[in-house]
Amino acid sequence: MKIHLWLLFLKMTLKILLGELMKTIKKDKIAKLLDFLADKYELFAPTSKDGLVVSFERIEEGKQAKLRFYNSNEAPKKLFFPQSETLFSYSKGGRETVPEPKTEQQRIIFGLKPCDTKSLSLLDKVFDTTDFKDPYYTQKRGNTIIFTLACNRPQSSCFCTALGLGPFLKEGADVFVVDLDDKYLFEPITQTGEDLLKEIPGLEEAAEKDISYAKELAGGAEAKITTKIQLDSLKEKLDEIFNESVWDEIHQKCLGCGVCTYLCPTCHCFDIVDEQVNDKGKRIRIWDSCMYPAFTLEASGHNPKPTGKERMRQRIMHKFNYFVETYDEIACVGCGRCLRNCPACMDITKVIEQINNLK
Amino acid sequence: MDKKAGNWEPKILAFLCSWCSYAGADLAGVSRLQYPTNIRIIKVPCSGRINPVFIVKALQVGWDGVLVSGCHPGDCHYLSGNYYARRRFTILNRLLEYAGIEQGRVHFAWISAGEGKKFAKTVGEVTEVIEKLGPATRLVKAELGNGKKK
Amino acid sequence: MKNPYLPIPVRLNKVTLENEAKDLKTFDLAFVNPQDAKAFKFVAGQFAMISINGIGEAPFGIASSPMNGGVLQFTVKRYPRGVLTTALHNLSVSQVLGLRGPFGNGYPVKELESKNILVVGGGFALTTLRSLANYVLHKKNRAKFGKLTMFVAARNPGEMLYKEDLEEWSKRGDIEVIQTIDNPVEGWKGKVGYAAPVLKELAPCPENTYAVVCGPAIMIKTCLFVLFELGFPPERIVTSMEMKMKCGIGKCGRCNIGSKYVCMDGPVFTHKQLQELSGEY
Amino acid sequence: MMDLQTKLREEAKRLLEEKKVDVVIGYEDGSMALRTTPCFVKDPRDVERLVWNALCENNLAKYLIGRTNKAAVIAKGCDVRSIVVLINEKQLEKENIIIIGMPCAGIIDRKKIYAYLGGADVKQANIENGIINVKGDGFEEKLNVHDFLHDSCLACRYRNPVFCDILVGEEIPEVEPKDEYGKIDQLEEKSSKERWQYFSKELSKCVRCYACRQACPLCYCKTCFVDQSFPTWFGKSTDISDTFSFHLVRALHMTGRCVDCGACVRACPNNIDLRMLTKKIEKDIKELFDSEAGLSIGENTPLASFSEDDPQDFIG
Repeated sequence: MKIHLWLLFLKMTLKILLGELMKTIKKDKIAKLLDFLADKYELFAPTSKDGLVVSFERIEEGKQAKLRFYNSNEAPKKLFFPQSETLFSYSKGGRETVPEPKTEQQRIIFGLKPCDTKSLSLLDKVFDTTDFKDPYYTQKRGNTIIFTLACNRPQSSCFCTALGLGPFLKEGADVFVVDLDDKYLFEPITQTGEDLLKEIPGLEEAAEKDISYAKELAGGAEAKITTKIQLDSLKEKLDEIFNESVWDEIHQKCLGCGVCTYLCPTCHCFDIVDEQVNDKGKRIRIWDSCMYPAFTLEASGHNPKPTGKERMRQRIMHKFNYFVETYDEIACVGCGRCLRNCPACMDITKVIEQINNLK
Repeated sequence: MDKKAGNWEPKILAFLCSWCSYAGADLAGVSRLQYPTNIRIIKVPCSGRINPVFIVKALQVGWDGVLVSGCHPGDCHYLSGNYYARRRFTILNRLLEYAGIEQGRVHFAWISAGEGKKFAKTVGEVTEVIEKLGPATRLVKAELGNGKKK
Repeated sequence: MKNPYLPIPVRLNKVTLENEAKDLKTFDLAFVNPQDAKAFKFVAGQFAMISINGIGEAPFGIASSPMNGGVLQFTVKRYPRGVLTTALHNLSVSQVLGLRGPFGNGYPVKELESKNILVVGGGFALTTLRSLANYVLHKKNRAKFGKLTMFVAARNPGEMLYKEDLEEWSKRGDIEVIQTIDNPVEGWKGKVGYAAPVLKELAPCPENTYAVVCGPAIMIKTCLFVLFELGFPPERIVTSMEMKMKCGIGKCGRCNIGSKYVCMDGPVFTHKQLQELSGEY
Repeated sequence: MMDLQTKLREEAKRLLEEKKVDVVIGYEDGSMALRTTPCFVKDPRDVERLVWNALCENNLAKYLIGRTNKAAVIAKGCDVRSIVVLINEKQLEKENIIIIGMPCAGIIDRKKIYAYLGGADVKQANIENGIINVKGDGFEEKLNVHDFLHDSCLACRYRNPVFCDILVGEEIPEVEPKDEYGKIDQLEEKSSKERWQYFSKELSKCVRCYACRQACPLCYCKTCFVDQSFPTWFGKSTDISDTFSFHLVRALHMTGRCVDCGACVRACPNNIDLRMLTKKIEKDIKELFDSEAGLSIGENTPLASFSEDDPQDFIG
């Protein structure tokens, strides 16, 4: 069995090295390709109603997709972990019923950015555990093929490279797509991706110059991201400064809203509430935010995180210390959404810098 | 109540001040005045007690109409409760209409303890208006399970 | 795949009023389906989410012994602002509600074997301690453990929980029960005084002994101080934590103390572990 | 503007040096182009951090609530009005704050610039003499600041602080806003159903992050009605009926108090035009009770007062 896997791995690597599996398609044919996918799969792609705010939505036709975009305003985590999701419904006196998955049909998300693709592997660590597997998340996750679209034009607020990730990171993708100006380059990353590419009609073999151009674009994109974060010993530093007064300063401009956590692709905290109208009810889970006072408020009135200071500390610690302690990775992918949308223009990279600079 | 079926009857929630309007309703009762049975009453100490959130909530959970009633201006048991309430209702009434809640879902009336007849007449009129409007749909929380989700 | 969010149906069999203030009740919950009863295996110190449809869920420590099959007991204090505790207190016998669990780590019973156990409990935090005591006292288990001492503190006799258990325990020779109340009351046979000074006076021997402490924050704090003085090392002082929870399975992200989730890594921690954590509880 | 900035820094420095205040709350450059961020200066040597320009959008009155030390706050015309409301509602003590009033000709709505540029990423921006120069990959544009002001600024009647301890610079002429209630009047013309559809569509963008509430200086309730659990007034999900109800009631709570500073709209990550609700109430309050919020200390809010001959034609 092991040898078999090794051989497979070797074969894949060789094929990729040889560029044999890489495909391209002319830009004017991409809508057709998406039509083909939308026909066989439940297809999600970046769309925009007003031409400015981009959001990942279900599309029926390829032309609905807006593939030249910076990134979606809301993180695509909502496709796996919706803002509100019914856990079960019930009627008075009756038993609970769990909603059936909306469709058995496989889903494809086309155009996920590398940072958001990476965020899914972080969410997996929380939801796809051996002891208590989350059925709602894992069902959708297992049912979805991901086409990651390389990020040729990182924004000034992006900082994925500062976290050791990058605008051309392939981790988590089934197929990695690069925009080559006049065409798209497709690189299968997983077996699923490879098989799927074989199905798609109209793909051409990638030429040597396509592959080298993609490499050039990758270099250019990486160079655009200039934010640096000192990650060495950050975790230890955070351990040391837990009780320091610096948190009083850090939190003071925070307004205590949930923008950063709701738009964050890695924030996974949720609340479970019951909603009932007359005899019918349901238990739903909804996104929650550690920035809200009610997040940890107990019925007795006691709150272990009573002020903005503790709550801000929780958010930073969770991402850069607790998550690292538990799962060995930082729970931030550098997408910059919190930074772009914070009403007080709070910059998480500056917060980390401030912490790192503490004596 | 099946709203689609032809035998739909409006459900109307009334907030009545305990000193005047509730007593007015009582008088209507002891005077054996006829008025529609679509109304359910919540007694409140004063019209000034009625938080606008009560009315929004009533519409949200599916009442087809709301009637709010208190003492006539100048007659408030607490001297000025209804004056304050009147300003609040003015703004609420305008805002609800502006936001697209049909005119006629929410009614206001001054009814004194002696106005049993007025109470019966008001309930009759309110019921008629709401019957004409039909079942409430706007702002109503959708049937659970097939929710009007985002 | 088992859905960890789906409650197991249980029936409310019995409600026992525990105190004079009438805000503490013990609820006996029996599994509706026999296979659920069989599958529900737990360790003293673990907790479960009690679920009432239309109201919600909240975590409670299991107060009955793991040796009592089929019926679980929970002692719950009603808080005026507690939506679920209020609804629970208003339920009537034979109503069906839900349960999710067991969750958490429970007391380190394997480690406690062959050791002496000093249980220090105050107020209504006695719940899982009672589960532990009754587990140890079970005839199949008693021989595995050393001396068992129950030190129980309450504001006044009326607030003393589990009066039947206390009476039964005091009749047995294999458990020492010491009770204390804050102020003298006529007819009271136990000790009088706050938990810490009385504990100090008793001066239990730390040798080969684990102290299991649970109670109001101030009582834990003062008793810990006494225990340290007496020579109990922090790794042999065990306590059970509480925190607001929603999922109980380490996902909803709110019950952490530092990097540890109370629902998964706790609720039982040694004092040594807590010293290393943030102290945010 | 530079001139005002220098004066502002001088004032801040003096206040800190003379120990009149413990902190000066102002603005400094944000880490993104087109943004400033609130800043808290405690040391007179740090006053150089303070900036004043057409990007100083936050309403800093929010940071005064519950403060235990003495603070000076930089406040535009609208910000001052919200401070006045806070003083009148006994949330602030006038003696504990020093208002550094700034005459303000309007604040840039960066989202209007993004829209104009077709969503391009602005990497650099600087303002000089009413012209903003924006740069990004492959573009550079000079734009007139006045073409990209917030809607709330376009409707502003109080560009100068109605009240302050220190006025930085000279008062600027007030201007009569053009078509102040234009969008509201237009909506009022529409049918009930169209209005319903308009708000349903707008409010369906809400993600319940409560940025509007948190940014609003007048939303200071210890527990917001929507967070109450006993009773729970409205659901917490993004069900349109819940979000609609939340925004309706929040707007009602703003009755006669909202100073139209626009903080809620700016905070919203999904660009919901919440002013369509609050401004409507403001319009009604003005028309019905001849009242405007936050103009003088000691005034009563319209809902905390009454007149015996208030209109009541809608009451049967």
